[in-house]
Formats: sequence, structure tokens, C-alpha cells
Amino acid sequence: MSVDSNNILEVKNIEVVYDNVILALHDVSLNVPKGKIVALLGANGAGKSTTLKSISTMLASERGKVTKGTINYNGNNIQGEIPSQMVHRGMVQVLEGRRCFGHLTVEENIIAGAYSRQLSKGDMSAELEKIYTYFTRLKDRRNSQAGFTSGGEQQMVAVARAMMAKPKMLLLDEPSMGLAPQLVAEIFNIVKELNQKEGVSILLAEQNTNIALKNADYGYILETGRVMLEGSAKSLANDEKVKELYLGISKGERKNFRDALYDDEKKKNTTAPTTKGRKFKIGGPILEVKNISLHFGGVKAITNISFNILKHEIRAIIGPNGAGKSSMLNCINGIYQPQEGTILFKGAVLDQINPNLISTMGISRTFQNLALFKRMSVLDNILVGRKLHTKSNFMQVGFQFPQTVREEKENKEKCEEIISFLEIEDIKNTQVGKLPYGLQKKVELGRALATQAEILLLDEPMAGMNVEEKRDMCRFILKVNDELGTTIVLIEHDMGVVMDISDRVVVLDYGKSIGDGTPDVVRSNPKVIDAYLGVAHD
Amino acid sequence: MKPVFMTFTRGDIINFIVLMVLGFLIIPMTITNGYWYSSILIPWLCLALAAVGQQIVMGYAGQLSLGAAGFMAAGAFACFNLILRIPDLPFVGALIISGLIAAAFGILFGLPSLRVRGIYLMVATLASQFFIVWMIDKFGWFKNYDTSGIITAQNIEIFGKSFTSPIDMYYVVIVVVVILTLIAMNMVRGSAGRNWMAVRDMDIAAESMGVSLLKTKLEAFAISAFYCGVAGALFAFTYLKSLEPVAFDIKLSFKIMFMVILGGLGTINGAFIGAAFILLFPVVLNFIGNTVFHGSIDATIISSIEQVVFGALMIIFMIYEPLGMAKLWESIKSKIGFNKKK
Amino acid sequence: MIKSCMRKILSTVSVVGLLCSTMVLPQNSFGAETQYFPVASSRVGPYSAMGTGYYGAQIDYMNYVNMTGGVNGVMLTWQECETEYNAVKTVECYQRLLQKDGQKIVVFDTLGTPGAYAVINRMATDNVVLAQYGYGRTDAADGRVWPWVFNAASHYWSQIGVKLRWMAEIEGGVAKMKGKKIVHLHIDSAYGREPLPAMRKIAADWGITLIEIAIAPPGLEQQSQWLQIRKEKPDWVTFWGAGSGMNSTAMTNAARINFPRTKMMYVTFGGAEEDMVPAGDSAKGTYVVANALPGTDFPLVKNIKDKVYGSGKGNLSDTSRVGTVYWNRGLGAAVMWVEAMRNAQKIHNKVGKAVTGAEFRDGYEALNMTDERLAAIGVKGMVAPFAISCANHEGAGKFALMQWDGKKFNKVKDWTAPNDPKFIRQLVEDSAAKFAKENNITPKKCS
Amino acid sequence: MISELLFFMEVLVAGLLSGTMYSLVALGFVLIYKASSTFNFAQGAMVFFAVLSFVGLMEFGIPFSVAFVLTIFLMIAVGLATERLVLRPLMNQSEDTLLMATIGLGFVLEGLAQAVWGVEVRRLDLGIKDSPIPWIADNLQLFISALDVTAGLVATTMIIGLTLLFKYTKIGLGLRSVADDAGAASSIGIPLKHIMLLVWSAAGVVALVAGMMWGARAGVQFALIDLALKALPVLIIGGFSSIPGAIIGGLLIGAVEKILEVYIGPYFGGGIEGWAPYVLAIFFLLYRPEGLFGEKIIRRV
Repeated sequence: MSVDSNNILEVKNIEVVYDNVILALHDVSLNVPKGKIVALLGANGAGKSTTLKSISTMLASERGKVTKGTINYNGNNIQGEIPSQMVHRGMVQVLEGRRCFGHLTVEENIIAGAYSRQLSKGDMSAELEKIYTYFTRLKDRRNSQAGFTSGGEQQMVAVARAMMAKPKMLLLDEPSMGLAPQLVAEIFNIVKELNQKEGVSILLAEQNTNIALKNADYGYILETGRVMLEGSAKSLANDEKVKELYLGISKGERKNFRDALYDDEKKKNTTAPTTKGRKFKIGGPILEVKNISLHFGGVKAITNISFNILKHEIRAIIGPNGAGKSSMLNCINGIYQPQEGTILFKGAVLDQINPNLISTMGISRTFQNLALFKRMSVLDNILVGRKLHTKSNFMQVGFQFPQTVREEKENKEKCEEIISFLEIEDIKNTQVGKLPYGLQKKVELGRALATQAEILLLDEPMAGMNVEEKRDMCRFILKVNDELGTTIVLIEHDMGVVMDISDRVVVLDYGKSIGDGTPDVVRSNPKVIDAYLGVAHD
Repeated sequence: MKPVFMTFTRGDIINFIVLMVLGFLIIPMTITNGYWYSSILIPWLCLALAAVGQQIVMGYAGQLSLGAAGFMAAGAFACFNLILRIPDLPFVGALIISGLIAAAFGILFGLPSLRVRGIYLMVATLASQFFIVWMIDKFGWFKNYDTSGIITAQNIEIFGKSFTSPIDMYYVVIVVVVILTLIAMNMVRGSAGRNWMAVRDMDIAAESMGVSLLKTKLEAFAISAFYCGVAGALFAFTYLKSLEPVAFDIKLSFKIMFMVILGGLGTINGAFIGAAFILLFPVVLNFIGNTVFHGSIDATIISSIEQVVFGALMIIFMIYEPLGMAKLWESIKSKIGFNKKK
Repeated sequence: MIKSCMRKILSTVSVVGLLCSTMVLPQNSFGAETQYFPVASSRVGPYSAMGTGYYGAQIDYMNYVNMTGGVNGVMLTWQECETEYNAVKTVECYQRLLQKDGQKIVVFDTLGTPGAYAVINRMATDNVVLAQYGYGRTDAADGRVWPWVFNAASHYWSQIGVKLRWMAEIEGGVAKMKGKKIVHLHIDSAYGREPLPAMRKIAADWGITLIEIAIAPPGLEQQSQWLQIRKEKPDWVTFWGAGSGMNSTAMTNAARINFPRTKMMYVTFGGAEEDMVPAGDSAKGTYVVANALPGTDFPLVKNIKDKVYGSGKGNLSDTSRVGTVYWNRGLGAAVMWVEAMRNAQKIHNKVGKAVTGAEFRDGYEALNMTDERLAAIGVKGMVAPFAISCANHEGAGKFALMQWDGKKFNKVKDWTAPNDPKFIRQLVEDSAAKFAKENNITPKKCS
Repeated sequence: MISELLFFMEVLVAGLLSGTMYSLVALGFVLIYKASSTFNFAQGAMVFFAVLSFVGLMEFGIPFSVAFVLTIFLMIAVGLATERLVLRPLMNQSEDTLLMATIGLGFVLEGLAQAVWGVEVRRLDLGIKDSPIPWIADNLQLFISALDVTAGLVATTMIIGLTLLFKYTKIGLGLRSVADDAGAASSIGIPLKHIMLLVWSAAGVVALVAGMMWGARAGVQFALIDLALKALPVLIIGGFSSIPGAIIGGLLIGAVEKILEVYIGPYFGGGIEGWAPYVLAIFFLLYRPEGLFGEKIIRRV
């Protein structure tokens, strides 16, 4: 830890608890020197946002509490402060997820940023002009409703709005999330410029390790609520572990995720199996997506996308956040109705699709943002997945007909199997909402497995997991595919995982397909490198 | 015994036996005063049954509904008319058909739940409350053209024996309530209840698991209305005896909703505990006012205090224990070691 | 399992036992004889204005009786329960009030037709007199079918008969009523519909066009009803509402369409100071029917004011309400209870002792409130003199007419019976006979 | 036939005017919903509480204007207590939870008001006669109450005032920001606590004004609370977050319920207006869940 007296922010050993039970941060310490950019790195759910929120004192509004440790800003302990006071003192946070005021115009949004300052009309327009010199793009759109601007513009609005408060310190939460690489670059340029010209100190939480380390001076890596690693941006970028875990660069003997399949046997036998043959040969197309287009109001989410899924294969969909991957799954799943195009399942056109119908046809899924039944136990959650294998109606359940009793027993046995397969026996009666993120992801997979579907759609099943957990998850996915022959469609950000376990990959960007093929083909596709993988990956 | 108790643990069975012994042996043996039956136990059981119905739709299926009293009215007047117009129909049959008629209304007014939720749904269910009561009130046929608009429930006859004394009626009510509660428990612990809760917690995920929102929501509304309908019929036949439709006004709906919220959303126990609280608290308050303060406290004040306490409790429970008194009761039990792990 | 089962049973038993023991009320340890009365008051909600005055007066009178030596030495006790003018709550209160300290109530007074209907069938089995002081189920005036129910002093069918008679008088005779149009504007409840059977018959006889318009309670919004009235342009409106909100709103709405208030005749439960005052100037000129006249000049009212309120035991915090319409009506009702109790003591040789329900009933049936007796009590002129018989449980069948002058009521017509009391009585008997037949009741012999 | 038409006009006008009375109550709901996405079920109780306190104070001999100001302070105190005791502990809870808490709040306010001021119906004289305006009655044969017209004017003024406040002031900008995204608003230094206090106090003042209009028309009494339920269909039709929606919804409900009651009611013995607004609201819900002017509801997965 640097002992710089020039630190604008010093965080010492903080522990954070949500709702009095869920421990989000265990022991986090970090410093931000005046006028520097410090990056906070780590996977989803590692505690980056929580750290930022404890600094900006926005934690209280989410029922979180700093239970241990101290946070000093500008030499003063921030304990007991509220967000509006922090803004007065020059600390402003830009929240995750482009949260601008959708019903206000762009300019109103920016003006709202000056709420804490007493500005005359003249000062206000001067400030506005100054902001517009940084965000030239926004000037043209100043009178349009913020909700209808593009993702990048919204992110800019959020940053510009924060700048209007004239901060000494800016907390940026995932500014690159869901943005195309060029836009990311543009935003980071502005951030860098603000840092240099206005002298704003910046604490940056970022999943995109690559770009963050490129722009920051110093970095911390968080994992499950702890600082695992810290150092100057350069040293981190060259750290082997960082390279392997966060940059997807592998040198030397990096373990292939596909080998996870044999972890079980390895435990038993010590010798690694040599045969890597698959029980189920990849067959013909089971699901075909043809010329799908989807838009919400005026915003295009998917434009004319076509691809197919073969029986028994593991098919990955990759692309930056907001590229339309989840929307694609939602179309297949029937949650969204695409305006154009058709989806064929086993050669038959799916008409008037809805999730209920799709599930009965043997397609099951998990969700990106965890869609579990929070107030039910793990076992009950997974039992809901047995719905399609439950024939009894409510009357039979009410009177406990013999066949209902038998059916319930069978379903329970099946779910117990899944639970022991996922190795979550010890939490089976716990209420799901109280579980940590990683376990919830497992439960969701379990629920999807319980349906015994032919196709599993997995939306970022490994988000926010460390490598060990990811390996575990890969093992489950591979086993399901290998032993039951379940076709798997996978959305994943971890290129290592995608390249290792998938048979074929489709790459989406801005709602368009820019590449399709085996991992090797996709990896060398220049378009894909440009739009998604970035230059650092080659 | 096996099938009925399949989803029940040993602790549940012990509780059940204890409650049955209490309900069928100890209470009838110890309490001889008709007052206890006719103004505490019978209305408590009836309202608790309605609260079980409300619990199913609101606590389990998560649909904010404010029409329980309307469905009770439908059940009560259906039962009256069935017995009046079909002389050979046994009471139990009339009770079931009244429940089914209420269930039909439940489905009709549950339809908006497919499109809307929260306060929107609440307003839609208010329509059912106002409409059902109005309909019964305005069409003389439902009240057998009684000029005063007040009907008198017939005497209950089962297998030729007429049940008129408070304790007789208590038996009728408790048998019906026990059977229906067991069925409700089976449902909420079985696949039906899981579907409701899944819809409550995350409807889109539930749909993706093959749970039909249409079927599940309407099912919950229908069953809820069935329970309310039967409860309404019992309420009319064993408690009120003479009644007019306004007996089932919006206030009663609010009360039943309070029972469920204070008792604890999503527990069958909560319905009973909540009903007991809502029913007994004013009695106790009045009792205190009369005996401790010898009537020196204005009745207005007492009834205002009652309102303030209900309202405040609602807020306090929402903040500190959204699972209500049932959860509180569980914690107390586990604290004094009543419910030791076996 | 059995062991834990037993343990649970034992502990539950003890809890129940504990509960029961706390509910067993302490016995009255004093030697003095007491008679217990229920006060099923309605002091909360839209109908609170009538409840506070009416039941306040009952308690005041019982206090007064106790302060002046009780009923031949028997002290009166009472317990209050809030019904909110709600039938369900009335049943609840009835059950709750039924017994206290081992003594049963002998009379029940709900001050609400819906409430009266809700408990009316329990009276015979429980041996309790249902005193419907000018409200409630009208055909219960036939004592042969309803021995336990009394509508003393006068019921709704008489009231509507009297109203129509006055209208005829004002219009210049029954013959002039032919072709007139009357709107019966009523609350949408059993109470609002109660006078209709008699009213329809009289209207048909006299050639009146009768239009019935209902107002849903609480009736703060009567615009559409009054628009209908404006369309119909009736000659008279008989108003049959409840709750000060509804009652005053009707007058303000009449003012909005310029319907003359002097063509509106209010029911006994619509016309009290609490109903008139909120309507302000709009109330001026409204006719109100009374079964107990307001005023503080009656000797008994004065005495209560001196003794009870003088010693700070008055039930109403606002002393100015003593002597108002509802208060005096409550006084009239309480006077009847005590008088009936006196009679019962005399008849059953229990002077100085508490009476049972059956004895009280006999005493009630023996009520004979002559002008002399009323003068002795101190309420002469406040209520119409009446007597009750075995068959006739109505009594006077007479009402007085008052008019609101913007500040107070002025009596414009003295106690009046309907044009044809026998006709009304016949309606009562027919209706009671029909009820008796439907419910297999053998009417009591009265001879 | 001309009289039929005239009568229809009168029904329509009467309906529209009584609709503005609903709008007055609905406005309070919208205000809070617009600034915090909370549905304040207690608004009806606030109307009752405010006007009852106002009349109660006047009964102590306090002059009209002083009582008015005192009641405003009282409503600010209620807003403060609500923010502190109900809203803050329930921050970030689901809408349903907040809704239930406000139902509780409504009961508390009702009970308190009755415990303090008693239950008698009181008269409130604003000095405006609730009788037909003579000129209109004479010349157009339409009977339109001066009080109704005043209520309409008050409603219009408040709606214009609030719209301007929301649109053109810094506070308004803050309110709209909080409504859109409370978290983001708080992150840029908009003090949520003050905003909440302001909004609830404003809703209290609106409640007082609505209560005064209703009180002058129908007496100050408990039954006013039931009227607040009528504001619910008004809101559904107008949209929960639209100030102009509140007035349009009110007008629509008022007109439709009166026309139905007067023309169809007699065939059923009346009482249609008791449920017709709710059924109308259901049809709106099925075809346009966000109301006429409400913001479109989009659920993203």
C-alpha cells in the first residue's frame, strides 16, 4: 500500500454487509492519490460497485452498511455523511448502467447535475458550453429526450451530468459496459482529458481490464469482496496471473476448460483420461434463426440475424454488452416477439411463440440477471423446473391423489439428483434470496436442468465467478452435454471459456452478426478482433 | 393418513394432532359459554378461512387483490338461494356449489391480473367488490324479493340433524375449516403452490419453466374466491344469520387483507393468527376500556386507537418483519425451545 | 413422538386455561341489586352524529336514575360496544353485550334498521326485548307474531302515512293530491326501503305518482339523484336518509337545483341539528318529522343537565347537545326502558329486585305513557302519549312536524296520526301474518 | 326535444364539475407518484386529516387565514414524520410493500384525526354559495353551482401551477429527476430527503385544498375518505404520473358516471356510479395500462 500523504481518498479495511446478513466486502483497502486515475478491477459481483457505493455513501439507500474499517476523503472520515453532502464536498459518483433521467432532455439532465451548486443563468450557460466542449456529441442532441439517445450518448450524459457538479473526485462505475469499442475509447479519452485538464481524481470500476489498465495509473483487483492484487497499471498489465485470469492471455501451460469434464475422474484416479471422444455426435440443425429483427420503439436491438444450432453441440454467442445477445435468447425463448424473421425448431416454424410454449417444446434457459424465485428454497426452485413433468392439477394436489404423491416423490428424487450433481446439498433448504451470487447461478442452472430440456439457453452462467468456480461450472455444462446430449447455447464473456468449450461461436455486435464459425475461425476473423476482442488480444 | 400427510413433517403432524385435540375435545369440554362460540370462535374460523383464500391469491400468487368480501357475499347469497330453491340439496353440497359460484366470479375478476399488477390490479378487484355487492343488492331475486333487502339464513341441516346451538355450529365450521385448510396446505406445499410462488417471485422465469401465467393466476384467483365463498356462506349461516349485502362491504375486504398482511404473507398459519388478531384486538381494547377505565374513555377514542394501532402495526411489520406475526410466532417458539430440532 | 405430543397438549391446555381464567370476569361483590343494560352505540363513522346524541342520552338518563335512587333501589349498570351502524358489528356487539357479571341483558336497542334486522331472530331464544324506538322492522308491531319486538312509540309505516297526510293538508286535501308526483329519495339500505310497502299502497290509493330514487351510502355525492329529481320535477320529496353527510348533502343539492326546501319532508333520522347545520342556509325551510321533540325546557332534561352534567358525569363533552333531537330521542328510549322495568317489578312482585328478560318483556307490554305519567317523569310534550298492548307493539303511531329556520327547529304541527291508522295497521298485520306463515310461527293469542 | 338536450347538457356539465372534485383528490396521488413512484394510498386520509384539522382549528376561534397557515404547517409535519418513519426505513422496497405501508399510514391518519377532533360532521363555509349562478340559470337555463365552478377554477389553477413548477423550476427539475431515477438523482447531489419532504408537504397542501372544496360541499366528515377511492379509477384512466391526466381522468369519470347513473341507473334502481368508474378503469387497463397520459410501461428482462 502506498503511503502517499497526497491521497485524496483512503479506504482502510472496510467490511460491508447488506440487509444485516449478506457480506459483500470482507476487507478492502485502497488509496486514490490526488489527480490520478485508479482502476478497480474484477469480475461481476466481486464487490467493485459496493466499494464505490460505500465511498460515495450511497450504500445506505440499498440497505447496506459499512460495518468495519474507515473511509477518509480529503482528510475527513465520511462516516455519517449522506450522498448530497458528499457531492457538496466534491465527490460525485457515476452509477453503473447509464442511469440518466430518461424523461428529461439531454440538457436538462446536464443542468440537473448542477443541482448542488447555486449558479446564475449566465454561469449556467457558461458551464454548459464548457461541458459541451468535452462532449461535442451531446451538443447536437441537447434537446432530445435522454431516454431515446443511444447507449454511448447516455453514458456521456451521465458523465457530463456528474461533471456539472464540479467534482474533485469522480467515481466511475463501469463506464464501458455495453458500449462498442470505439465508443469506449471516446469516453475514456474524455475521462483522461478531464483528469488532466480539470485535475479530477478518478476511481474507476471496470470489468474491461484491458482498457482500464491502459488509462489508469494504478490498479486494484477485487475478488469476492477482497483485494487480491494491486500495483501500478503497468505492473498489473504484465502480471502473469492478471494476464491469465483477466486478460485472457495465456502463456505456458494454461488449463483447458474442456478438461474440466474429467476433473471428477482425476480426483478419483490421479491419471488424466486420454480419451476425449464424445458420446453424442453433433447432428443436424435443431434450431434455426432466420433473418430476425427486433426493435423497441425506435431502438434497434437485433438486425437481420441468422444462424443455426446443431443437435448436441455447444454453441456460444459472444459480443460486447448490449450487442443483442440476451435479446437474441429472449427471442428464441419467446419473451420478445421479433418484428421480422422466423425461428424454426426441428424444421417447424415457431408461430406466436411465448415462453410457456417454448418450454413445453423442450427449450429451457437461465437468465443474465438471475431470475430465481427469491423467497423459495433451493429445492423448491429446482422443483419448479419439474413443472413440465408434473401432470397433477391443483385438485389432485389438494387431495393428494396417489399418483400425485408418486409424481411428487419422483420429482423430488430427480431434483435431489441434480442437487447432488451440482454439489449444493448443504444449501438445499435455504431461501435462495439469501445465497451469494455464485451459488444462485448454480441454482439457476439446476432449475434449467430439472426441465430435462433438449436445448439449454445459458445467459452468462459464469459471470462474476473466479476461475475455479468457472471451471466447476464448465464441468457441469460439459457433463450435461456429454452425458445427456443436451444442446447448449451459451452467452459468455470469458473468451477462455468460450474458445475452450464451445463447438461453434457466433459473434454479435450492435445487433448484427459479424462472425460465425468454430472458435479458431472466429478468433482470427479481423472484424471480430476489431469490434470485440480488441487489439490487445492478438 | 399417509397420503394426506405426505408433504408434512413429523412436527407438522404433532401440531395437527394437538390442534385437533384442542379444537374437538378441549375447547368443547372447557368452554360452555355460548358467547365464546358464537362471537369469537365461529367468526374467527370463518374469517380465517377467507383469509386463507386471500393468502392464496395475495401471499402465494402475489396478486394484490382487494375483493375478498365481494366473493364472500357471492358465496353467502349463493348458498342462501341454493338452499331456498333446491329443497333436496344437502348443506354440504350447497356450500361447495356456493364456493364454485364465487370461484367463477374470481376467474372473471381475476382476468385483469393477466395484464396488470400492484395498485392497478387492486383497483380492478375493487370493481368486483363493488359490483358483486351492488348486483345482489339490486336484483331482488337474490334476496327472494324481501322488501327490506335482508335475508335470513336457513337453519343448517346435515343428515336430517339440524345444527342450531352455538356449539353445533362451531362443529360444522371447524370441520369445514379443517378440511379446507388441509387441502390448502397440500396445495401450497405441493406443485400448485410452487407454481403460484414462482409466478409471484419472478413471473418471466416461471413462464420459461413451463408455468402458464394465465392458468396459474386464474387458478389462484378461482381457489381464493372459492375459499372466500365458502367462508362467506359459513359466515352468513353460522354467524350473522340475518344479513344484507352491505355486510360484505369494502371495509371487510380491507380487514381480510390486513389479516393476511399482519399475520404474514405466504403462510397459512398467518391467516389464522392474523384473523385472531384483527378480531380479538378490538374486543380486548373494548374490554380494557370498559373494565380498566370503566367507560371513562370515549368509544370514539377507543375505536380511533384501534385504527391507529392497525395502521401503525402494518407499517411496523412492513419495515421490520414483512413476514408478519406468523414469523414472529416462529421466532418466539424457537427462542423458548418449543420447537427443538429433532 | 407421543411424549412430545403430550407435552404440547399439556402446554396448550395450560395456555387455554390461562386465557379462560382471565376472561372470567370478577363477580360483582357488592350487595346492591343491579340491572344491566347494553349500549350498542354508534359513535364512529358516517352515522356518528345520531349515535353520540342518542346513546349519550341513554347513559345520561341511567346515571340520573342511579343518582336519584335507582329503579326502586335497583342500580343500573351498562356496557358500551361500538357498532358503527354496521349490521355485522351489531351482531358482534349483541353477542359481546349479551352477558356481563352473570347478568343477561333484557333489552337491546341498535338504533339502526339493518342492525335490528340482523339480531331480530335471536330475541325469542335469548329472551331479550328488541326496542326499536321508531325504527326497525315495521311488521314487528304485530305483537302476536313478534312478542319480543316493540316499535314503540311509532313505526315507519305510520310515519310515511303521517307525512302524506301533512302534504295533503298543505296542498289542500287528499283530493288535491291526485296527479301529484312524489320522489322518495332514500338511502340504499333496508332502512331506506322500509316505508315503501305502505307508501306504494297509499300512493296508489291517492293517485300519486311515486318515484323511488336510491342513494348509495355514505351519500356525499348525490348529483345524479338530484339531476333525476330536476328532470322529474316532483311536487314533493320524502327524504329517507341516514348519516349527517347524506342528510345535509341532500339539502345543499336541492339548493343547487333550486328545489324548494319547503317541499322536502325529512325522516326522523334525517332531521336533527347535526344534519341541518352543515347544510347552512340551504337547510332553511326543510320540514322534519319528529318522534321526540327537541328542547331543553322539559323538566327531566333540565334535571339531567343540573344533576348529571352539574356533577361532571355527563356523557357528552359538548353540553350544548343536551336537548337536541337525537339526545331527546335517546332520552325517550331510556325512559321507556326504565318505565318497563318498573312495570316488570310491579307485575312480577320484584320491586327492588332485578328483572329477567321475560319479566321485562311483560313490563314493556304494559307500558302506558299517558300525559299524566309523562308529566310525572318530566317529558310531557316531548313524546306523544301512548300505550302498548299484547297485539299492538307500536303504541302512539303519531308524529310531530318541525321546520328548520336556519338556527333551530320550530314545531309546525302537533302529534298527528296517519289519515287512516286502521289501514296501516292492516298492512302490518298482513305482513306479519305472511311472515308467520312462511316461517311456521303460530301467532300468540291475545285476548 | 330541446329540453331533453338541455337536460343532457346539464347532466354532462354536472358530471364534469363533480369530476374536477375527484381530480383535486387525484392530484395529490399524482404528485407523490410523480416524484417517488410510490402510490400513496393515504392520500384520502390526508384530505380528511387536513380539512378536519383546519375546521377544528377554526372552532377554537382561530381566524381563517391563520388556521390555513397552521394547517399547512401541520401537513408539513405529517410529511416530515412520513418521510422519517415510513419512507426512509422502506427505501428501495418493492412498490407493493410501500403501497401496503401507505394503507397503514392512511389508517393511522384517519384514527388520529378522529381521536383528536372527534367525529361530528362540521360545516365549512368558504363564503361561496353552493347554489346556482343566477346569470347562467336565467340566461342558459343551466343550473351550475358557484362552488363547483370555484372548485373547477381551483383545480385548474393548481394543475397549471404544478405543471409550471415541474417544468420550469430547479425544484421541479429535481423532482422529475428523482422520479426518473432516485439513485442517480442522489448521486449527483439532489437531497432525496428534502425532495421527499417537499413532495409530501405539497401533497398535504393539495389534500387540504381538496378537503376544503369537498368540505364546503358536503360537510367535513369521515365519509370523505371513501371518496378518495374514486380517485383510483381517475388515476388509472389519466395515468398515475400525469398532472393533466388527473384532470382529464376526473372529467371523464365524472361525466360517464353521471350519464350512466341518470340514464341507465333508474332501470336497475340506481347505484351504478358506485362501480361504473372501476369497470371503466378495467377496460382502460386492458387496452391502455399506462392510462391516457401516463408514461409507457416497459418491462425489460
